[in-house]
Formats: sequence, C-alpha cells, structure tokens
Amino acid sequence: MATLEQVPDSTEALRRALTQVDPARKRKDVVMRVLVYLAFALAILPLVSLIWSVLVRGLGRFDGYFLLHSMRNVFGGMDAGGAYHAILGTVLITGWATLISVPIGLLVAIYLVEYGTGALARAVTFFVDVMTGIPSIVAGLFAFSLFYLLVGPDSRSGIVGAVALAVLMVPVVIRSSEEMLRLVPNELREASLALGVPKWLTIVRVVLRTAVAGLTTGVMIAIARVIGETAPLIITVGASNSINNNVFSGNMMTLPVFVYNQYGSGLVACTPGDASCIPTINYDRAWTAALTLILLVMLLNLVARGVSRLFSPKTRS
Amino acid sequence: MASPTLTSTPHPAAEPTPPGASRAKDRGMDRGFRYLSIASGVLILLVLAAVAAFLVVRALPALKAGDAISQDVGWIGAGQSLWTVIGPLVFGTVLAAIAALAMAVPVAIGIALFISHYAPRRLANGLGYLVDLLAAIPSVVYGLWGVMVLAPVLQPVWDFLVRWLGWIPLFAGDSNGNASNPPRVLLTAALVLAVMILPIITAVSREVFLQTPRLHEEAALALGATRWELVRMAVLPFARSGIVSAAMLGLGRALGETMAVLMVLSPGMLYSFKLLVASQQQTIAANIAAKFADANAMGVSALIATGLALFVITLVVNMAARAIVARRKDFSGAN
Amino acid sequence: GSDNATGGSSAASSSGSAAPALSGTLNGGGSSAQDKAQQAWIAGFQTTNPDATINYTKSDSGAGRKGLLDGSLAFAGTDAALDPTKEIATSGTACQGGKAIDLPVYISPIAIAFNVPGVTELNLSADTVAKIFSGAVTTWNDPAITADNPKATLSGPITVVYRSDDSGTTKNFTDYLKKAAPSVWNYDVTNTFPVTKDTFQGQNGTSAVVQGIQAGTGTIGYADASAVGSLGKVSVKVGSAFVAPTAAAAAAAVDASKRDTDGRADNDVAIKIDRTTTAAGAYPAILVSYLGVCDTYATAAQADLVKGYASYVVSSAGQDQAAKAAGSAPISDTLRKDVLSAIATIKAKG
Amino acid sequence: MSQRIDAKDLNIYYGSFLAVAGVNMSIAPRSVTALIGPSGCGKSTFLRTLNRMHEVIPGARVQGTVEIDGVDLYGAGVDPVAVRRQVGMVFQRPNPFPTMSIAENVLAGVRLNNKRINKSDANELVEASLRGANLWNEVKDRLDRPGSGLSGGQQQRLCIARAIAVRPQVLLMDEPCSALDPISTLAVEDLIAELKSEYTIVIVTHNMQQAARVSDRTGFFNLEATGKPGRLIEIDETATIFSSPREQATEDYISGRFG
Amino acid sequence: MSQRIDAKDLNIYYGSFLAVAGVNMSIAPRSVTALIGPSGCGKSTFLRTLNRMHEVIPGARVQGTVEIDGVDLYGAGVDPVAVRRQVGMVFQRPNPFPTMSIAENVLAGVRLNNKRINKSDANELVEASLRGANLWNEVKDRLDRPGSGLSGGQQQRLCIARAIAVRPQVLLMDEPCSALDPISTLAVEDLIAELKSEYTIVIVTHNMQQAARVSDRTGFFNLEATGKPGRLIEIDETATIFSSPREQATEDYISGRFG
Ligand SMILES: Nc1ncnc2c1ncn2[C@@H]1O[C@H](COP(=O)(O)OP(=O)(O)OP(=O)(O)O)[C@@H](O)[C@H]1O
Ligand SMILES: Nc1ncnc2c1ncn2[C@@H]1O[C@H](COP(=O)(O)OP(=O)(O)OP(=O)(O)O)[C@@H](O)[C@H]1O
Ligand SMILES: [Mg+2]
Ligand SMILES: [Mg+2]
Repeated sequence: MATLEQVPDSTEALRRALTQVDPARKRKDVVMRVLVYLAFALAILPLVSLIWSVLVRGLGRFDGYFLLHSMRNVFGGMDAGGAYHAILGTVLITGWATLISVPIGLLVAIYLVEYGTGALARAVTFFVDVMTGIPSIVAGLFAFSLFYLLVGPDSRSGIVGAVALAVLMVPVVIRSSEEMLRLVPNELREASLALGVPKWLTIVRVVLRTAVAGLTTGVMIAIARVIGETAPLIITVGASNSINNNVFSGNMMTLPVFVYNQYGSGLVACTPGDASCIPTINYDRAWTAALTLILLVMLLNLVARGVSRLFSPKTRS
Repeated sequence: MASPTLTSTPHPAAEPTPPGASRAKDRGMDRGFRYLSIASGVLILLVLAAVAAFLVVRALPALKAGDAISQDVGWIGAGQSLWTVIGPLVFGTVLAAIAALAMAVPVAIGIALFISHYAPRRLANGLGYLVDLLAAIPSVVYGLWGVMVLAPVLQPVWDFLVRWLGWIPLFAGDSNGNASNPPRVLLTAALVLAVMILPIITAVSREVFLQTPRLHEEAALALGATRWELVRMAVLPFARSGIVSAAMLGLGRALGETMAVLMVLSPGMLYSFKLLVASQQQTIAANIAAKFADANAMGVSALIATGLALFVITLVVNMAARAIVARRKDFSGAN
Repeated sequence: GSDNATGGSSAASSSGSAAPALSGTLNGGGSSAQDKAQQAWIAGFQTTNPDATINYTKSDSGAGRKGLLDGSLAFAGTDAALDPTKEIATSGTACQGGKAIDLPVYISPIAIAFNVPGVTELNLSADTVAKIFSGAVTTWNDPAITADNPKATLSGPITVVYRSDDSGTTKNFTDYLKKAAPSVWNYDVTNTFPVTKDTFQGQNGTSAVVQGIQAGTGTIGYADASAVGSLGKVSVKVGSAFVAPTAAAAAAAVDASKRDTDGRADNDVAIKIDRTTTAAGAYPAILVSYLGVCDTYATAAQADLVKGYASYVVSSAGQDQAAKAAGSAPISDTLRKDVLSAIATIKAKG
Repeated sequence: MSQRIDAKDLNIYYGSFLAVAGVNMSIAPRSVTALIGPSGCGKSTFLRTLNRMHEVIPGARVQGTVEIDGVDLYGAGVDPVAVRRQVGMVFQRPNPFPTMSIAENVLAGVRLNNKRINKSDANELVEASLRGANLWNEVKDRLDRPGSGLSGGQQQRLCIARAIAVRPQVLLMDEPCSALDPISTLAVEDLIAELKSEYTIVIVTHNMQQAARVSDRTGFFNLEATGKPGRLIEIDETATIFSSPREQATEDYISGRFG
Repeated sequence: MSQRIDAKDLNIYYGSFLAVAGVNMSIAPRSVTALIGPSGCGKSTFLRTLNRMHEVIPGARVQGTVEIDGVDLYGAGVDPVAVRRQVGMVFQRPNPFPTMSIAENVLAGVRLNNKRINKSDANELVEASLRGANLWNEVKDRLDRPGSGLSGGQQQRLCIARAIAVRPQVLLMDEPCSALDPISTLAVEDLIAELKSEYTIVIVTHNMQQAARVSDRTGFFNLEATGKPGRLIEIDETATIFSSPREQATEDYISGRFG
C-alpha cells in the first residue's frame, strides 16, 4: 500500500490533489487526441481533393446542352456532345433494378422481422449478409451468364444490367428495411393487435406506415450504392452514343460507363491551328459526367432526406 | 355511438366465435401475406444458389480444359493452365486488399473515435455525414481521380520510399532502383482502395463505439480516467470484435473493387511483393473487366472461373466477419 | 434530350447525295485503333442517313472478330486480317452460308512515342527500337541512342509502356520489330506484348498507354499515331534516312506492299505489309486495319446497310473524314477500286 | 357491456419455460381487479393471456382455460382477432400511433380493419370515446393534431379512448400509470373509477397505494425464486389483502420487506 | 479518509433546461446521507454534480459551488479527472469491465496512475479492497475469472471494491440496490453500514425502507410538475423525516400518496 499516493491531510493537500493529474497521463491524452484529430483530417483530405478536382474540371462543360444532348455523331475533338443518353440509361437501368429489388427486399425484410423464426430465418439472415459481399463484377457475370442461357450471345440490353444491379441492391434493401422495421416499437404492433386488427393489416397499415420514412431512406441508400456501378454494366449493357430508351433491346449508355469510356478515349490529336478541335475534350466530358453522377447521387440523398422528413412520424413531445 | 358497424356487435355469448365472411377473408389474407413473405425469403436463397450455380456451370469448360486453354485464351501463356494464372491473380487480389486494409483501418478507427468520442456532438453528425459522402462517390470517379490527380502527387512520395526504405522488400525498386514512373503501382491502387473502404470501416466501427455501454464509460470516468484512458479501458475492449468485422467488411469490398484498380494499376501476373513497381500484380476483378470484352467462349469461361474464385474468397471473408460478431440482439423486444 | 448533338440538320446535309437514305441499326465493334476513325465515319454516315444508327463498341480486334464470327456483331474492326483457315473457314454459320471477308479501310502509322523532358525529336534505328523494347537498352544515355541523336541531352532510366491487353497494334508492332530487326528481336509475333521486365509498364488500351507515357518521365511506348497527341514521336531509320510517322509515310509503305492472296478469295482484300522496305519516305511500322464483314446477310436491309456504310467508309469523303479525325492515311485509289468491287459482292441470303 | 372472467388451472409458458403456474381466478363483471407482486412474477404474462395477446410472442403458449361468460377463449374455432376486439388492452407506456392524428387514433380500431364508417358516425364515436376517457375537453380543439404531441397522461387516456372505441367487454391495463407523473396518474385513476360502471377491468400495478385506491379486489402474485414459475398467492377483497392477508408472503410484500 | 461536502445555491442544467434548482446542503464526514424523491426529480442529477460526472453529458452545466472541505470542485484549476479520484461513484446497475478479471477490475482505477504497481502490492490492494467490500471470501479462489461471471449482488460489491481501491474521500451511490435481489440488497446495505466509518457516503434510493435502514440523514427532492426544476424540499435526521417531516409534500410522498 506504500505505493499509493499520499492521503491529503489538509485543505492545501486536497487542493493539490484536485488540481494535479500525472503529467505523463495528461501528455498521453493529448498525444492521442492529436492523433485522432489527425486521422480525421487525413480522411477529409482526399474527399476535399476529389470534390475539388471534379468541380474544377467538370464545371466548365456542365450546362443545359451537356445534360440534354447525346453523343450521336460526335467524334474527334469536336466541341459538342453531352451525356443525356447516359443519364437516361442510368435512370432507366437503376429504375428497373429498383423495381425488381424493392418488392423482394421489402417482403424478405417483413418475413425476417414479422414472421421469421427457426432455421429458414437464420439461413436467410446469414445468406443476405453473404450476398452483401458479392463483388459487383461477379453480379455482372451472373446476369450475363443468365441471359446468355436465356437469350443467346447477343443478350446485351438494359434489363440485363438491371438484373445485375438488382442482385447488388437486394441485400442492401433487406438490411436497411429490416433495421427500420425493427425500429418500429413492438408497442405499436401490440396496440394494433389488441384492437382486433389482423396481423397482415397491422403490418401494412401500422408497421410499414410508421417505418415508411426509414424505408425510403434505405431504398435511396441502396440506389446510391449501385448507381455508380461500372464494371457489371460494361459486361451486361455495353455502350452506345445514341439515345436508347428501350431497356429490353440494344446497348445503352450509362453515366459511369460514359465516364470510363471518355477517359478511355484519351487525348485527341488535333491538327495544329484547328480552333474547333479541343485536345482534352474527352477528359473534360469525363469529369463533367463524373460531376453529373455525383450530383445525381447527392440529389437522391436530398430527396431521401426530404421524403424522410415528410413521412416521419411526429416524435413524442 | 350510432355507427352501424359498432352497434351490430353481437351478443356476448355468441361473440368469441363470430363466423362472418370478413373474418374468413382476413384469415385468408393473413395466410397469403405470410406465404408471400416466406416465399421471398426462399427466393433470396435461390438467387444466391443460382449465382453460384451459373458461375460453376460457365466456369467448367475452362476448368476442364487443362493447358489446352492457352490456345484459346491470349492472356494465358503457352503451356499454362487456368490454375497457373489463378494463383497470381488471387495473390494480387489479396495483396492489394490487405495493403488497402493496412492503410485504412488505423485511420478509420481514428475517424470513428473522433466522431463518437472526441468531436462535439453537434459537429459529429455533420462530420459523420461528410465521411458517408465518401461512400456515395462512384468508384469510377475514384478511378478517374486516382489516375489523374492522386498518382502525380504520389510519385515523389514513392520515390522517397524506395530511396530510404528500399531495403524492405515491399518497397524495393525496379532493376534500376527506382519507383515506377508513372506510379501505376499496387500501392497507388491500394491507396485509392483504402480511401474507398474508409467510409464502410468507419461507419461500422463508429456504430460499435457508440454502442459502448454508458455504464462502462461512466465506470471508467468515475475512476478518474482521462478521455484516452476511457477509450482504452471501456471503448476499445468492448469494440474489438466489431472492429475486426468492420475490417473484414472493408476487406470484402476491397477484394471485389474493379474500376479503381482497372484504371490505376499497370497489370502483371507475378507473385511479387513489390508494391512500388509496375506490371507486377493484377486483381481478379480488374482482370475480368479488362479482358471480358475481347474474350471468346473459352476466354469468358476462364474469366468466370476467376470470378468464381473471387466469389469464394469474398464469401469466406464475409462469413468470417459475420461469425466473429454474433449478430446484435433484436432491438424490438417489448415488455 | 436530343440525339442532335452537333446541331446539324439532316435535310441540309443529305441534299448532296442522290442515293435514297438507309435506315436500321448496325452493331459493330473491335479494334480500338480504328475507334476515332469509326466515330468520324459513323457521324458522317448518320448525317446523310439520319434514320440509320451505327454502334461501334471499342474493345479490341480479337473481340471484333469474335463478335463477327458468333453473329453478335454485323461488322468488325480488326487490325489483322481474318485468318483464312481458322476464322474464315468457320464463318459459315454467322454469315448465313457465305463467308467473312476483309476490307482494308484504315491505314495508320504506329507511333513510337516518348516523354523525355526537353527532347522533342528522337531518331532511332530499328535495331535500337528493338533493343529498347526487349529491355537490352535501359537508359536514355545508352550509346545506341546517343549515336543517332548527337544534339539531344538524354539521361535517366527508360520506362517502356506497352499494351497489356490483346491488341492488333501490338501484333503489327512486334511484326515490324521481328522483320526489321531480326537479329535483336527474338520473340514471336503475338497480340500480347511478349516481354515482361520490372522497368516496363503494361497499360490496358491505347489511350491508357498514351496516358502512361505522358504521366511518366523517361517513358517510351507504341500506339496508333492518331492517339498520341502532342507527345514526341520517334523517327525510324528506313534505308539511310529517318522517317517520321506521318500519313504520307504510311501511305508510301502500303504502296510498297503487295496483296496477300494466300488461300483468300478474290473479294477478301488483305495486305501483306513489307516491313523491310527501303522506299524513300515510307514508314513501315504501320497498321492496316480492316472492316471485317460477311458477304451474305440475313436480310436485304441489313446487307444494304452494310454495303452503304462500307462504301461510305472507303469513299474519299470517308477517308478524308478519318484523316481529319484520326490522322490516318487515306487509301490509294487503286486499293479503293479493289475494295469497292469486294463490297459489291455483299448480298442478302437466298 | 361487461363480462365475468374465469381462469382455470392456467399454466403459461414461454417456449419450455413455465412462467406462471396453476392460476385459478374469477373476476366479477363491472369490478376492478388489481394484480400486484414483485417484478418478474408473471403479472403481465397472466394479463396478456386474457385477450390472447400472449400468443403474439413467438413460442408462447397456454394450458388450461380462460372463459368469458362461459365461452373458452382458447376453444377450437375461436379467432384471436375477434377475442381482442372483445377484450381491450392498455399498455404500460402510452402508445398512440405516431403517424395518426388524435381523432384517427381513436378511430384506429375501426379504420385499421378497413371498415367503412361515415363521417358523422365517426365524429360521434370520437367524441363519445374521448368523453369516456375524460379527454374530450382537453383535446377537442386539436383533433387533427398528432396524438404524440400530448402529454404522457393525455396520451395514456387517448389510448384508453382508443381501446373503448371498439366497445370491448373487458378492459385490461398493464401498469397504465407507471410512466406518468402524479397528476396524470390521478386523472387516470379517476377515469378507472368511472369506467368500472360499464366495463370489467383488470389492472396490473406495482404501486400498492394505487391498488388500494382503485380496486375492489386485489390478487397477489409471487415467485419463490428466479427460474421458478410465478403463482397467484392469494386474491381477496382489497381491504382484506391490505389489512389482514392470509399469507405471510403477502404481508411481507405489502409491508415493503422485499420487491 | 472522509470529507465534509457543502453544496451552495446549486442550479443544474441540461442545456437550457434547468433540471435542479437552488440546492443548499451540507453533508458531514463519516455519515450516510440518503436522497429520496419521485422519479425525475433530479436525485441522480444532483449526485453526479458531486464528482463532476454531470459534465460528461453534452450540454450539461452547473451554477453555484460544491465544496469539499472548503475547496470548490468547480473552481479554477480543478481537474475533473482528479476530482473523480477523490469522489468515487457506484452506479445503479453493476458495471464491472467485462473484459477484465476480478482482480483487474479492482485494480482498474489504480493502474491508471500507477502503471508499475508491483505484484505483491497489487495483491495486497486487491485483497484489502475486496475485504472492504465484503466480497473476499466469495471470490478469493477465482480472482482471475471474468468479473461478469458473478451474480448481480457480487458484481455490485465488486464495483464498490473497485471504487474504494483508489481510496477516495467520498463515495456516491446511485440506487446501488435497485437491480438486486433481496439477499444481495442486504449484503450491500450491511457493507454501507461498515464503510461509513471510513467514508462520507451519499446514496440515492427509491426504496424508503432502505433509506430508513441505512442512512443517518435523509434529503427529500420533489418537483412541482414536469418541466419544472426539481428542488430539495427538506433534509433532516432520517428518523425525523420519516416520523415528523416539516413539509406536507414529504409526508405525502413517504406515505405513498404519489410516486
Ligand atoms: N418474451 C418473453 N420470453 C421469455 N420469457 C419471458 C418473456 N417475457 C417475460 N418472460 C419471463 O416471464 C416471467 C414473468 O414476466 P412478466 O413480464 O410477466 O413479469 P411481471 O410480473 O409483469 O414483471 P414486471 O413487474 O417487471 O412487469 C419472467 O421470468 C420473465 O423473465
Ligand atoms: N441526459 C439528460 N439530458 C437532458 N435531460 C435529462 C438528462 N438526464 C436527466 N434529465 C432530466 O433531468 C431531470 C432529472 O432527472 P434525474 O435522472 O436526475 O432524476 P432522478 O430523480 O434520478 O429520477 P429516477 O428516480 O427516475 O432515477 C428529469 O427531468 C430528466 O428528464
Ligand atoms: Mg410487467
Ligand atoms: Mg436516477
């Protein structure tokens, strides 16, 4: 017991005991605090650099023309062309993926939260987790193989891409919906059941209604997760310079693939003195399309927040 | 109180068993709804089985072809079989992912601690959102940024590493004793990957840190612990398994990431630990994306076989991640 | 949204042509070397035929030929002519009982581009090029290089940038090295670049190669001349002079070469490039890229569309368009005559 | 409007765990019965078997019979959904539906069942139920505001209004005041005294003073040790229980010696 | 080892919400003071200001002074980390560190300041603290087993051992028995009686019998209505409070009329 610090026996000693902490401990606390702050700064650095690059390099061509025109008949260093066809393709394909994955995902979540017990529920939970980890390119290969068997070699079309994206979306939708449904207090279910409301109506009219804000947010998160997918779309949808609004036939362009292709097109060899030719036009379009893509994702985020605010139950006072 | 539906409440003695048509319909709906949701659960299992099955079926020709495959598939050298190329691909994939993980985990833990235990509450939410924003940026944009903005910045750093730390095999230079120029090397790709997986690791660990029981935190504080001692005593021990699973999730992501690697890394098919030399390693996902367009039937089969390998690796990693952390208890218990 | 990105009006541009406008969709793909020219051709063709849509998916020659032979593409862009025994012989199913043929449409020099600070011109002999690309010469101040470039200040290590994917550019380039520097270059002619060294960097696709050369210092690589932009280009020793990779020099090399008739039908126009020519002003490291098409299509509409498109591609208007967009060499009038008569044989099934 | 309840030899299980054993209890119509006992002795569990809410918990099941006016609730062909319309329930924490207005909350039992009800009937029903729950005057000006904006005590009375809007025979209350402040508690206690004239009421409370104030009869549950099932130790007139209980355990409990 | 505590004109805030207002209280050394009052009246809040644990909650702050032997805890230069070493605390629910063994738990606070405490000193300290917490005999054979393997009452005494191992001046306890069974409760109450000879103890309890049993003086907190601040209504000898309180509210509360 001799190692313990002295017991203060006077007010002075007590005052000392209350004002002094071992300097070594203080130092360590400060060092760790600095490290933690540093880690955060370190993470913000790439984010800022990335946003800055995209803004600086992408804003130049970001205008109505870019958003409303395709790349049809655009070649070389022409100061023309836009991403309308790619935006359309992205919206259509992601839309279809959403259409496929949300009902399935929601029903599975309902199953897990409201009905699931026993081995099946455990298996579903486990394999949904496993599915979260499927690499996107593998999902692309899966959709490609599936349609290859169904349709033959010339199977590239928007819907194949939508299926690939749906495989990636479903587990995210399930996870987030499950979480949201579990957040609905059991008290509300019981209140409804105790009023003599059958279970399915309780689920539809009370549980889903209460959770709708969270559910929308979850779906938006899932969309944001797949809207930037590139590799599976290269495999399943291909690319096109023209507008194609039929997801069931023909190549389509999507924004991420557009970014990749424009980057891949590289510099243009302009004849010296040709003012109408911009050597870096392809990179410029790539950055602008990247900006468009990021804005689209942020827009989704904003919509999600708005919807969530609109539908969320008024919290207790 | 004159509502007809209510005044028609039957006489008590008869009541507990009202046969009415609407009750029967409700029961039918109840059962139908239940079956529908169970069927969806089964569907999920089927989809996953289908993914595995399709991959296996389409991969079989390449797996069975032996070294005859090199005649059909350009990127498999003469006399080699699929197995001899899957090895380096798996190696490259794992190496890139681990390098990314090694860089991302400490930083992610720092960020998560910052948000959960250091930043003022009001700031923390906004900052958390900012980090989540990193997750929302499409990977192709990361690729673009990595190759056009980040890589030039990294060149002098990599040169420095080779010059002063070249004696460590990982940082060895090429046969001229330099870091490759331009730096289309594994460490660059891994750094981009690290930035990409940062948000997911941060998000999961932040969640776990925030769940540290207040009881334990207050116990530490009441014993006179400083902020850091609180973290070390109560937060980190509690969160250990959560951090591991967060890292595993990040690992899974890094293993499967395609575009960033495709755009940043100069590929090679070697078992090489040199992180700063180009054309040494390649990842499975990037290889598929690079080779898929010009693959013939056997080539597609070979690529799908590598995809199968990737599927298995990520499966194992994710399963391990899930197994490490017993799933959180239901939030929803009443009473 | 609008597909009219260039602001042109279809009526105005079709006024010149008397032929009835074609319609329908044609999916082609393959060689990335041809890509820039294809975009130009598609633009020109679609302007005169506003109801027609041509898609060209840039990947590489092998993919184009594969697509043509499995029926998923109506035409292929390929940097090497179809193999008479392996490919043409098996084209019956995809070509409705007919067979696949080659139409040379795009002639382009393969530039050996470099990025060495302060150096804009570089002269190299074929042997030296082969030494660099086989890894025998690793520094810029190697006597083999400085001997030909007395005025340039050269130093530092060489980073070779090559195509890591299968590519016709690689095949033509290694073909050139094997024939022009047989004593140095001991590798086979392949679509895949055969040398791996830790001072070499593989890149996926033409523009990535160019990007790689540009982003590094002391780099050198090969790519279709249309893609290298403002990078320095090596002049190669032909005979006793150094020739730069220009369109005219490439045309001269083609003029000096013969048609390849080994096992090929009359309407299959392939060219046997003479890599060892000493003709004045000829640049032998060229790439002749073909349109691979079938001589028989399932429907008349498709056959007409292919014929229309191919005819436009080889027309002088089409070739000029490509020269402007991609810096390629227009094909000579003699060659055009051969190609047009081959195109005339394309027909519908039955 | 009110019924007699008889529980006979009731054993209540969670899976294989016997939570409450051998309960025999008769509850007279138009009376208030209070259930007291230490935490975990099975008061809530027993209460929930009276309207088959117990079954909602996975694995939960019941042996024995519960009869309402002689009809066994667990008999063949009895639909739990119908039972719950006859036996209403109010929970420990007030749980108005957060997405609904005050009026909608009152009508929830009708509306959620997809029943059509015309506007004037609905208005009448809302007013009658809220008056019945002693809440009308406080909320009549803001019927279309969210129910969650009310104070805790008002919310609890709203839940009672919602429960009586479907005109049940019996009203079960599980610690309805334990989350309320003293003033709200008083309001709810007053309400219970009024409702007694129309409904059979069973109330669980942890507050013995409350049991003494509101109930006609009081039942005491206890459990010997954790892991053992809870049992009904005795049930009698409230006055008797609090002045001269038959069992030692009861006396120990109400004199604060444990719990 | 023990000190006198004086709280003067203490106002305690959560952000802008005044939770407790105008507390004046003097606590004698080597005594047990019990704080009682209905839920939400600010007992825990007040207790936590005595070792600056209150500050841990974001936005929480304090006006007024708390003096220990005349030194203001909230004075300039006083380090909260040091304060908490002098004023130990035991919480409502036992909270041993789950990753540490029993011995490590006891040493947890000591290790912070004194990394290299040698083995025999450590063993001595563990034994002394566990004996002090009346736990030594029960756990001496399994000191290296996890602390979470103990029963609730043992865990709570382990937490007390951990608190006294750093030799504080004062010991604060916030409902230390409310999660415990009667037998464990007794063990802890006995312990409090023993510790009184060395420490100044302040204990919050919702169990009036417990307050009567263990404390020398009892303070009664109350709040007029939700949203209003809690206040110290009266503090006096325990016997006086329970037999003849000065205030009506106190009498109402201890006779179970609310709460
Ligand atoms: N959902 C459940 N699953 C399993 N056991 C349960 C469940 N709910 C309660 N129990 C157990 O049943 C027993 C009785 O619990 P119950 O909630 O009925 O007690 P109670 O008397 O209402 O207690 P309290 O006063 O704390 O509300 C306890 O042992 C409890 O652990
Ligand atoms: N973290 C917090 N933030 C805001 N307000 C709080 C917080 N903790 C407590 N309060 C409020 O302060 C007041 C006093 O709470 P406190 O927990 O001190 O009461 P208590 O007397 O300990 O009650 P109990 O007997 O239930 O433990 C209450 O109105 C409570 O709502
Ligand atoms: Mg209960
Ligand atoms: Mg408290």
